[in-house]
Amino acid sequence: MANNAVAANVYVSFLEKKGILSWLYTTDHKRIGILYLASISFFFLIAGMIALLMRFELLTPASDFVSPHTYNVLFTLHGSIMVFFFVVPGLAASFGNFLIPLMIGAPDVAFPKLNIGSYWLYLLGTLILLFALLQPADTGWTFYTPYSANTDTDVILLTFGVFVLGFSSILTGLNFIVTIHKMRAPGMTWHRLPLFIWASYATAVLQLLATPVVGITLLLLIAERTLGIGFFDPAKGGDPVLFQNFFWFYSHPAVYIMIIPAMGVISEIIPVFSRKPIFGYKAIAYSSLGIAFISFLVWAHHMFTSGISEVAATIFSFLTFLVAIPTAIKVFNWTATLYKGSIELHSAMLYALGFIFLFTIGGLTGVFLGALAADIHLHDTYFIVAHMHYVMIGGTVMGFFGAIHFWYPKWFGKMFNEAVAKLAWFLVFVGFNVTFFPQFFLGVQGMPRRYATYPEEFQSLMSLSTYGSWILGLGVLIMTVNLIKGLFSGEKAPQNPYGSLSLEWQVPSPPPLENFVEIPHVTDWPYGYGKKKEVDA
Amino acid sequence: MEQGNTEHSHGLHMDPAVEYSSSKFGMWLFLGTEIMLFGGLFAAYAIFRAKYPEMFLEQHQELNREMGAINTCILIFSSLTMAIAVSAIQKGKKNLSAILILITIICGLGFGVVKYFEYAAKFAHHIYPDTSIFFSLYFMMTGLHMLHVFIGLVVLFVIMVLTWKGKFNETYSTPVEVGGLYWHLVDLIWIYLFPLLYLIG
Amino acid sequence: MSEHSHSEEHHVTGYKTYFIVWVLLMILTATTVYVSYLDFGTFNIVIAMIVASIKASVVALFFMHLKFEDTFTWLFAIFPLVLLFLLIGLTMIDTFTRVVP
Amino acid sequence: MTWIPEAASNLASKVDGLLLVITFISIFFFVLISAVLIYFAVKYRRRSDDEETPYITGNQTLEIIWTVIPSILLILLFVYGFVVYKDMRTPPKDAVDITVTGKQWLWTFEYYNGKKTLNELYVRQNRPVRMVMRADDVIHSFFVPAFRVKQDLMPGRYTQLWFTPTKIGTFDIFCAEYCGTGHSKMLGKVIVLSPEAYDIWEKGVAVDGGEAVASLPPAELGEKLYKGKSCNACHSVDGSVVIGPSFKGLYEREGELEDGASYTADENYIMQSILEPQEQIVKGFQPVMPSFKGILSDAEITAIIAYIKTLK
Repeated sequence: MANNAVAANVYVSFLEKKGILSWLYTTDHKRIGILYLASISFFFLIAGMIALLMRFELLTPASDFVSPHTYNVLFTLHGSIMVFFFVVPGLAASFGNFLIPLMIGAPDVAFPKLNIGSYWLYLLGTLILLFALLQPADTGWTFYTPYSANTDTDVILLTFGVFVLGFSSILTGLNFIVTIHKMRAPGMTWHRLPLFIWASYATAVLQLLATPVVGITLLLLIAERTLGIGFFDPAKGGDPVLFQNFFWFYSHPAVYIMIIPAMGVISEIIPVFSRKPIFGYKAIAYSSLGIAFISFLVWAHHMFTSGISEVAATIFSFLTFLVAIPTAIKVFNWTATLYKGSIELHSAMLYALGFIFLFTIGGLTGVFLGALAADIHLHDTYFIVAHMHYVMIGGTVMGFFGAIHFWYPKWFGKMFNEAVAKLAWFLVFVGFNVTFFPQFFLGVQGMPRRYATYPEEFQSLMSLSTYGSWILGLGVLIMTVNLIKGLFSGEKAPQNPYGSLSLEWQVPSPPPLENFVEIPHVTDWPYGYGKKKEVDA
Repeated sequence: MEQGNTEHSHGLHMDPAVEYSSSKFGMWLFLGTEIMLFGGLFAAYAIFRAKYPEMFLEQHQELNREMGAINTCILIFSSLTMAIAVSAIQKGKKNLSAILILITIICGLGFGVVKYFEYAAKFAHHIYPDTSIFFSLYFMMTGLHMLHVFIGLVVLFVIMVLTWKGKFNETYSTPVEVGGLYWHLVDLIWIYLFPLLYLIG
Repeated sequence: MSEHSHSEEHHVTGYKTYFIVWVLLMILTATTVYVSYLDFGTFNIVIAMIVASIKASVVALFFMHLKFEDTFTWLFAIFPLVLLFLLIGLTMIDTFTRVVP
Repeated sequence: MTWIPEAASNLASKVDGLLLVITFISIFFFVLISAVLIYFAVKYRRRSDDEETPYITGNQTLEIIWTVIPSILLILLFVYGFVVYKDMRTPPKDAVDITVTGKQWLWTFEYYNGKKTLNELYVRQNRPVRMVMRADDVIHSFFVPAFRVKQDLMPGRYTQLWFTPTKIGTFDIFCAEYCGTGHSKMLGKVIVLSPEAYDIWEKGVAVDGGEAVASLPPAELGEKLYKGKSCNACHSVDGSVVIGPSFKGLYEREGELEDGASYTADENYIMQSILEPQEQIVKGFQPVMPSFKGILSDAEITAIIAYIKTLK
């Protein structure tokens, strides 16, 4: 493992070069990863603050802080920014960019120029968003017609921004698929790939083939507002439910675009901090592909009350239950990996365990929503809000935080304060549960989502949820400060602080310009921990 | 994890063979995206056609079958010249290849001109995208296709100039081939649009 | 397994093959236009789609060299079509089995 | 506060049964996974840095077990959900039709005898009702938590749902599909009457069936109507502009109309605005208000005007 040690005079960190242009014109996947990481984190914090404003408004039943219209704009922005500017690019674009070439033993992605081009497209999308803020839309991030076709607010710019981001996402996915196919180091066979790579691959396929459908759907919505075409307009013979069919054909797979990379992260963190081989490698690897495929076929479970046909509802309900199976397999395998391990509760590991805990709740509450009759009662209530956040925050964001804490030393060559990180984790974990767990009860009691004002009977749980959001916000704040502080005053990170066997830890921290001084020859899988196995020293 | 000794790889660039197969594979992936992009429109077509068969039967008569057929022939011919252009450059015949790409571009422009007259005729008859679902589909499908034709033309123009300048030869012709793939997709989609819009009887 | 282990060959297709393919495409185009003047009822669209699919396959196989590509390229050429059929099929099932009260 | 609203329809108990079964299964698996997780995390915590761990890479039998068991459970749950759903979607032959129209942001109910009510749905206990629903503008969703029923109202076509109310009382109607600024004010009530009370209501003259209402002083009745008929979704009483002009200080206000004419908000102007809202749009506002012709009686309009007069 040690024979890749680099002579000091050859090693140039990829962070060495300074100046804004060296960043904007870079084709280095690690720098592009940082660009995405910075951008998505920025949007995460912005959308998070919007969420805090919303929760503050919801402290009391009446609309006494912002007007209902402003509230509607706020939840539209919160949803759109979180979904399209944070989670969809999210882990895939930031950590995917940083890790894929390092993990498969490649100097860069297959198309480095296309890679920075995708980032510019992302920037263009954010620029459009900025203009869209002049007269922000109030449609919700789902842009349902006919409301989105009729409202006076500026839907066109926002959807166009999302369309541009979609292309950024498609090109990133394309790049990753080709990279994983063509750029693997000698000996890096498919079954020696780290599970994060499998997850990224499944994600990339979804990005490539689902995103264009939302692209054309949003174009049709724009054409509906500008040219007056009527595919979604009942007055012209169109069908608003068709919009929902098209929209969810993308947006359900998009949920998996958001969560599968996080599952990949968990599959990396758990073996390292348990010093155990991952349990059921193939089951986890192929379940990623299984989830990706089935996720194309379950979209209408978002529409059981939308007036779709009973036949379609039944088919989609059945397929929805199928998608739960590979998800369950993953959770069981992660848990089994801990068995007889040597478990270190590093902050990254805490996030990973938190992920399993919260994602299990998110997944199990998904079963309620897949069951037809139960969904009829729960649909469009706070139950959905809670379920969605358990999957997206409890899942994706926990995975994202875990990934940051895990690869931070590698990426930036610095250490953060571990004690503070643990404190932040505790606040995030507690705050999250206090915020969102009561919402399950609100939903069961019938509190509909997207309500600017609400009946007084819901006040106690609603305000509890608001108090929780403050704890959550505090946790995220402490975490952010801790991580930023580490960048400036953190200790220098060793090459492999956790004793990981994966390729990215076998290069210096931060990695050199083209990753490997010599392209490695891979002879084993990256999870060879444990005593039966001779690990070369 | 063993890491053998290979030669020092600083400033490493991709192996040409890997780059070639990556680019081609990447373009095929992109074509998959394009199919799904048009896919939304094809799905809308299937649904509305099944819902309003009379509307489609009646209103497609407004379209000019001859012009559609001519455009089909033009595009298929341009695909032929593009395919030969790829073979030509792979045999090292730069000038032949460049001329064939030029013919392809001229065909593409010809396609655009015919389409312009078709659109003009529609507007003259006061037929617009909001006239009916059928014409919404007609304008959206052919419009999006036209957009792809234009993008293809720009790409082909750049490739032609580079071919002319001798940037490609029998060992390196990846952009010609990849650009060709894109152009064939434009043809491929039209092969479906033509019968769906012009020939429903 | 690793599809890049062997060096990729350039399959240089001869000009003659292309011309044969082109003639075939023109014949098919003529056929589909001719058929459109006859009335077979619903079969018109079926015939038109079959002819279009033959044309598209020929273009893909020969002009686009799919014939000479590896398994993964085939996979990614066919998978979008499968998804497209699922999108159309499942949406159609919804649209045409709705109960009208 | 109970964990779920009172079950007030024939369907509610069936849905609750399903919810309960899924809840138990979920709790079982959640407790199982978290218990194992915590147990492992504590038992196998790292005690020294050179601990040895076994090389376990998987177990075929376990994989099969934890694939097959959840699969069977999930398929059973699917079937259970489907069976209840089938009930929910199959109205009995003897159900009485009520037509529902959703419009930003109020509900209109039309009964078989031509009676119309606004935001208040009157049904008879133990008689199945089929709601035939349609939206006027954008998508709305008719949701009665106590009945466990929900169905979107689409513009351009009809959708349906049915239920048999089993308990006498008043229950919430929510709009569950986001429909714009007044979405959270698009509330209604289902009033389930005993068969006797329902017959009286059906024959009764007063549209909202309350004799008590008639005896109220006009301004108080007006205030009640202001809330009950959804005026409050668009017109504030504190001067803030929601959708329409505020009622605060409206009486005898002077201003300009959209067509440039001027108006004075006297009794006649207010009455005409209620009955023919599109006729005199105040400058700067959208023509979105529905007509209340046939919904409010003359006496009720007078009451609303009386109420507006009190808002100085």
